[in-house]
Amino acid sequence: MLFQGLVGLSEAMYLWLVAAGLSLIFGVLRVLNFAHGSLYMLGAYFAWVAFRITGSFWAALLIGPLLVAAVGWGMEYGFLRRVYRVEVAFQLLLTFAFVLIFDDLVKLAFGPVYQSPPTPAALSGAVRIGRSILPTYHLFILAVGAAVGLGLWIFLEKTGFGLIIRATAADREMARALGVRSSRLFTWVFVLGAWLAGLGGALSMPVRAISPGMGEFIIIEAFVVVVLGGLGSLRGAFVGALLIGLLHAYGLVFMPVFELALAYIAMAAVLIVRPWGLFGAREA
Amino acid sequence: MAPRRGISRRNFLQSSLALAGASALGAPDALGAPDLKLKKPIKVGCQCILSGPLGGYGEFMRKGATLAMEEINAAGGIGGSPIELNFRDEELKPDVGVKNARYFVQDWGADFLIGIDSSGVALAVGEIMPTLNRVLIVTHGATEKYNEDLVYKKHIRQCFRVCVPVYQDGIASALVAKDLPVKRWATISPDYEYGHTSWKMFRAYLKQNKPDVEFVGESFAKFGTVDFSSHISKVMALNPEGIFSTEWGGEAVTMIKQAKLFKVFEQTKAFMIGMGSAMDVLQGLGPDYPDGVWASGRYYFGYPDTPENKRFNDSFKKRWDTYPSYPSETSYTALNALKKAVEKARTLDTDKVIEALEGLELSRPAGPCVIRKEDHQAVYAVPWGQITHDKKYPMPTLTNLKIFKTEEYYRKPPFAPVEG
Amino acid sequence: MTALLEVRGLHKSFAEFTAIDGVDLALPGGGITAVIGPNGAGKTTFINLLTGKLAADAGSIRFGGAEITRLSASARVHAGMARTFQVTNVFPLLPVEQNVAVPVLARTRRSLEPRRRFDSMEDVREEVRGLLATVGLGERAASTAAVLSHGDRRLLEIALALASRPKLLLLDEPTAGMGAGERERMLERIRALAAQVTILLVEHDMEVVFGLASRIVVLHQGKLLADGSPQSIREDARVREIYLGEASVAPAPTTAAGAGAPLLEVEHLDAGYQASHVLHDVSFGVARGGVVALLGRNGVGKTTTLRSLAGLTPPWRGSRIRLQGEDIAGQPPERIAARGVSYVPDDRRIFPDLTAAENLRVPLLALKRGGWTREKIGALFPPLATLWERKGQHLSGGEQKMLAIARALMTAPSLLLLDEPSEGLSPLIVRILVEALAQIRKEGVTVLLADQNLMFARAVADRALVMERGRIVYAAERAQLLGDQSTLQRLLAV
Amino acid sequence: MKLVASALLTVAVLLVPAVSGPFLQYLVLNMLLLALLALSFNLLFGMTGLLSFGQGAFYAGGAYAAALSLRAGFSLIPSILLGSVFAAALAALIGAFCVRHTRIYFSMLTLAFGMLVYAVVWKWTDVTGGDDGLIGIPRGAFFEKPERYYLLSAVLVLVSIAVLHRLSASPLGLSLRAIRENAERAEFSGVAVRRTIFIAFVTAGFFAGLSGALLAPLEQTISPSAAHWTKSAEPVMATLIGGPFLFAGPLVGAVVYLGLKEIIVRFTEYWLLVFGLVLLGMVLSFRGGLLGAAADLWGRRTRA
Repeated sequence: MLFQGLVGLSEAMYLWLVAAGLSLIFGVLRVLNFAHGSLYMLGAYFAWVAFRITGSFWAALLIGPLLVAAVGWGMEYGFLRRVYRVEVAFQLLLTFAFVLIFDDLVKLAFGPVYQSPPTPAALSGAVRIGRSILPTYHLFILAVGAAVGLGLWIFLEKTGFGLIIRATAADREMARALGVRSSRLFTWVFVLGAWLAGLGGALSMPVRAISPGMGEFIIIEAFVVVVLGGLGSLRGAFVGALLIGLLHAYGLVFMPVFELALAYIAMAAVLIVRPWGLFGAREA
Repeated sequence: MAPRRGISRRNFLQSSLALAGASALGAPDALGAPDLKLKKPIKVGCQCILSGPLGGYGEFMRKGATLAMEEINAAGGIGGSPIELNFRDEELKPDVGVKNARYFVQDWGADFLIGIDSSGVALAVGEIMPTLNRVLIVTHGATEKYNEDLVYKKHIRQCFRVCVPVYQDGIASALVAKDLPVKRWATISPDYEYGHTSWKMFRAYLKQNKPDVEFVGESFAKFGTVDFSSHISKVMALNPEGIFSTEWGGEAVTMIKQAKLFKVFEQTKAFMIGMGSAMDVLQGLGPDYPDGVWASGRYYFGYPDTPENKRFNDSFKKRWDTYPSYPSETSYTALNALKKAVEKARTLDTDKVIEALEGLELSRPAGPCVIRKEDHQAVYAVPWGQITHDKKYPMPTLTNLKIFKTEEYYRKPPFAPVEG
Repeated sequence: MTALLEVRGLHKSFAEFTAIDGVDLALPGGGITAVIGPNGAGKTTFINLLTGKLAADAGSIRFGGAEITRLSASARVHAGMARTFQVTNVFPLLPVEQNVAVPVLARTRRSLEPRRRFDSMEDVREEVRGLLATVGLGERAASTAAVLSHGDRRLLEIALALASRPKLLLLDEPTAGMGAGERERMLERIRALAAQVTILLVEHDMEVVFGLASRIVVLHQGKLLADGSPQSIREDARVREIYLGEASVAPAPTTAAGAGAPLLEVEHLDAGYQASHVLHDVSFGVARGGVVALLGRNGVGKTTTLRSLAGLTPPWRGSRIRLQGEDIAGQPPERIAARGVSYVPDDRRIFPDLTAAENLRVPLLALKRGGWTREKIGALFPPLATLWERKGQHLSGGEQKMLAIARALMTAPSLLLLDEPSEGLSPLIVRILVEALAQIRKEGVTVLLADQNLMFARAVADRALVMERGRIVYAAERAQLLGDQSTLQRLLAV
Repeated sequence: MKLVASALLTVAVLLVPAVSGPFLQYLVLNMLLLALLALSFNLLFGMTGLLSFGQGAFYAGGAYAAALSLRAGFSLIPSILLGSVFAAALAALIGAFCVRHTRIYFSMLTLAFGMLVYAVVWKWTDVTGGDDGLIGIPRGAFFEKPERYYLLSAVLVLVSIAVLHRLSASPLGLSLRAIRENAERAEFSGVAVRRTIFIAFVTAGFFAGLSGALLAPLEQTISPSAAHWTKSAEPVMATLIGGPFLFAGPLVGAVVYLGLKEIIVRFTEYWLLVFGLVLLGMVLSFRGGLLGAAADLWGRRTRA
């Protein structure tokens, strides 16, 4: 039974990577990026292309997310920054337009068929845990998720750039008065968020079928995670992702009838009791 | 707003090339089709899933239908009238399907409707066919309710289907399973009607044939599941000897890849997947597809070994540079069935064409086939087989084919409820 | 006869901060009572508790003989209590007449009526017209509230409050940010209203308070300090002290400043928020190396002046702000910061989740340049030296204040803008601050500070500018600051 | 002017069956139903300032209740009414939780409840038919003729639009706008804010339900996708396209949204791409047209 939880946690890691970027972007830019799932999809496709060219999974893992980061740069620099001052609903509509555009562009470029390169040999083994078998790839994902969590923590807590990000997220105006060039910072934060989503997509490439529209399945769950954990809180996104992963894994065993609804039940329950989420800042 | 014209004009050259291949199928004499003085062109509205993660299905359907149209038109059309096709995205939503059907008939002027991937859409569109009064030939949606309820019980005569329904997934599979050395079965299947029904049928018919089997567990995955790890570990914890699955499309690809990571194929004696021989799954998994998995579909390109099938495969490959998937064959067949029925009825009148279609015998790529009068279901055999990797093909193929007599697994009127 | 309003043992704290600490007050009804007190005394919290915007932690509020402590805000309105807000609070995108129709319909219990058109309800229209005439907005009935002048919007707010036909009207700084003419108009209206309704007034403008009130209540640090007639309050020594500051802060010796060209020249600065015109043609200069104090009571435009200089509230067209000869008016705040202007807001704005040390690093990282070191800061503000690793949110108010100043100094600015440095600080911290400012100017930093506390200004500044209603009305050189302060006291005290 | 426009619209809508083919008639009815859904959504969004992402729940609630009632043998008009009332009851249940929330929290909570309803509809196969939905919804012999059903629906939608329009000009409408503009000031003007929002929520649920209740017999089928968030996004898009600040905005938006989609799919299979680009252009070029006027107004408000 503990094993089932471990599997759930490994599933949660993809969600965590997407939710981390989503939450980071919301925390600093105050924009809810509907197209974040599409960036995850692009991560998978770019990594796949890189894999086909280089033949190396590791090269793909490096190149794919970087290309997504470049797309993120274009999105922020070319479009999003024009709408920071308009109502949230229109920002949402803008990012939704990107969902539609990316879906079809991917289909135009790669066709609607499933792409799925083989799992890298080094990671296709498995380890025995008691009577159960856990794939090496799942261990790898757990390690990468934890490493990214740790890396983000170090980045935000221990580096200068991270400090600037935290300061700007907390009080944009004061940060600017102290000299923070917020528009440049916004671009970089968006690029980082896009990179995280792209990494999630690239990691999913060898173990999940890649297809246009694959981002739509993950974006709403990522929203749930981010809202559950508290908008803008990375710790919240991490805990939220783990929670959803565990809920899913154990929900399948104990309450399969509710599997479809569990995440939403959790979200509604948290919102009713603590509207600002588990780790979010309470707004006045 | 001019409607999108059929592909025929743009691809006229290719159509001419396909001419030779066409002569053998459907019409006995390609250039000698009788001129029935029907309206020109004959319009066929096609809908299938063209966007999102399952868009590959629509793509294969379109390729099949387009090939059929090109061949038929090159051979003089249906009774002298060329066919024109129009494709619309059904988005897997019943309301969109209904709207498309209405558009085709009421605005575009469709004479026939074919296509539909989702069972839900097939049922919804089928339901309004009396109003639209056109023949609808479903090429993929597999729910048994379509032929058993809509046609047989509710007498909606306009509804036909040329693909094998869930009988293939749920009943023929049981015929395979009864000879396998497996007593403890579990399933990972889609959490909707299709997944539940096929599992129910599988259990019922397997139990009949092999009373000592046990069904130890089930895990149903919601539509849009991107990771099956939890489902796999849940089911594997119950120690099954065989896994039965009706996941399809990208979800089948993901599920099998992940099952492989979990060493499911080493730990179990058999793995069966109803839609596993669909071309998108074969291509999607490629070298990752484990040997020995039992797979089937609604048509498998390698069966039967007949001239019709070979010709179909050859022209399909020539035209599209890929092997056909089952929606390609079923949509190809749907158009050829229409041609044959119209030329038999010598009119486009819906009632007459229905009469001509009822009991129609076809020699389709998938083999000999008859459209049953009672429920308008095309009856033909599709093999189950085991995955193998044959160097001759760029993707995995099936070996050790098991073909059953259709009487053994096609449910028959009066369609008694499945006990399970 | 029971009092109209009876408050007993009212108590309210926010986290560790006690805003209202056991206040008792009875209003018999009739007349105008003013609540005054320096910044942070708890005046607005008090009104918020009375009107139900905040829930009291302890104590009771009785109104018209009935207990209302637990009623919702809208229920208190129905009971006969209406209010205005410190920051103008109307329905900006609705026309003026619809603004007023909202409370009229609510009072007559028709807010939820879905069937009739509200503009066809003759009685409502008539009453709205009457109310607008009462406050003198009859002409503007069809205008959108957002386009009204600031003064007109404050009048509209009063009309909104009156529409509820209150027995008690609570006005929170009704003349804040108004021009002279507008203010006169407002005073007349309030005086006229006093004939019909009991008024409780919170106000900083002492001319307004003494021109209107028949009774004055003084709050200080959440407690009731004094209560009596205007005359008795004027003569109350404790009241004088809290307004003008402790006499114990000795003036620091200052070197003569002003050699060379002025560092900062402000000319014709006009600024404000939307339709609210806060600063009117403000012009002054700050000499290099000097410490200039902007004095004035709350709401006279000191903060807006500093924010305009820092680029946070963009100056209006035609304003000129020259820093070392270059015009910086209208530049974004980060650009201005890069030019060496550091801003310390009155509410400190410490990043709560960052440690003290991290707070200090933000400007260094943002501007990519160094200046002061942590050691130097520690020498300047000894209490901070042991707190580097504590999170901003866990520092006390005084510590936060020091940290905010330290943060602004880190990049060695040429101009330091200090908003209300002495506000709410203990005498000990104030002394540290005075010494620190002396040290800061020795380092060659020019300081422009805004404060209400005359004694503090006297201790640190070599020049003082007094603001009233968005204008600079008086300039005092060091000699006047130290010598005869009668004019300054008149302008600043109660 | 407005009167003339609405009279013309009414006449045009009622004349559709007389002058057009069945598909255009069907398309217009679809537009009317989306317009009604969007108008009900905008009662919360444009008027009250609350972006609901779960109107699909009430739309589906109305559709399923009406469909079940029809299948149980009740006649058309009572079934439609029943559907709307059921949706309003559902809205009351959900609204009790939602009215305490504002801004993004309100949106997310409505999204959560919407998806809960979706899950219930999907799983409660015995009643709802599960993922296949309910098919073969009868609408009675008299209304079997599409023109008759069209006229009935069109009249009901037009009456609803008139009711909503009246509501927007009523004291209730004013109270809602006051809450949107400044909820605190509304409370201190004596408006019981939460109760007022609750009433708006239930009213919006009622009309969303009516839209659904009219859809089910039109399609003669209803499936869980009616409750999915992608359905809830449709009135949001229609409203944003048309402009949330004018009463007619959602109406115009619904016509533009469906019309545009219908046109695009006739030209290209890549309709997502084209539609996405059109949306992108609309959001970025606020300054002109109906949408622009509304957005400018809105932008000014947010800066306030």
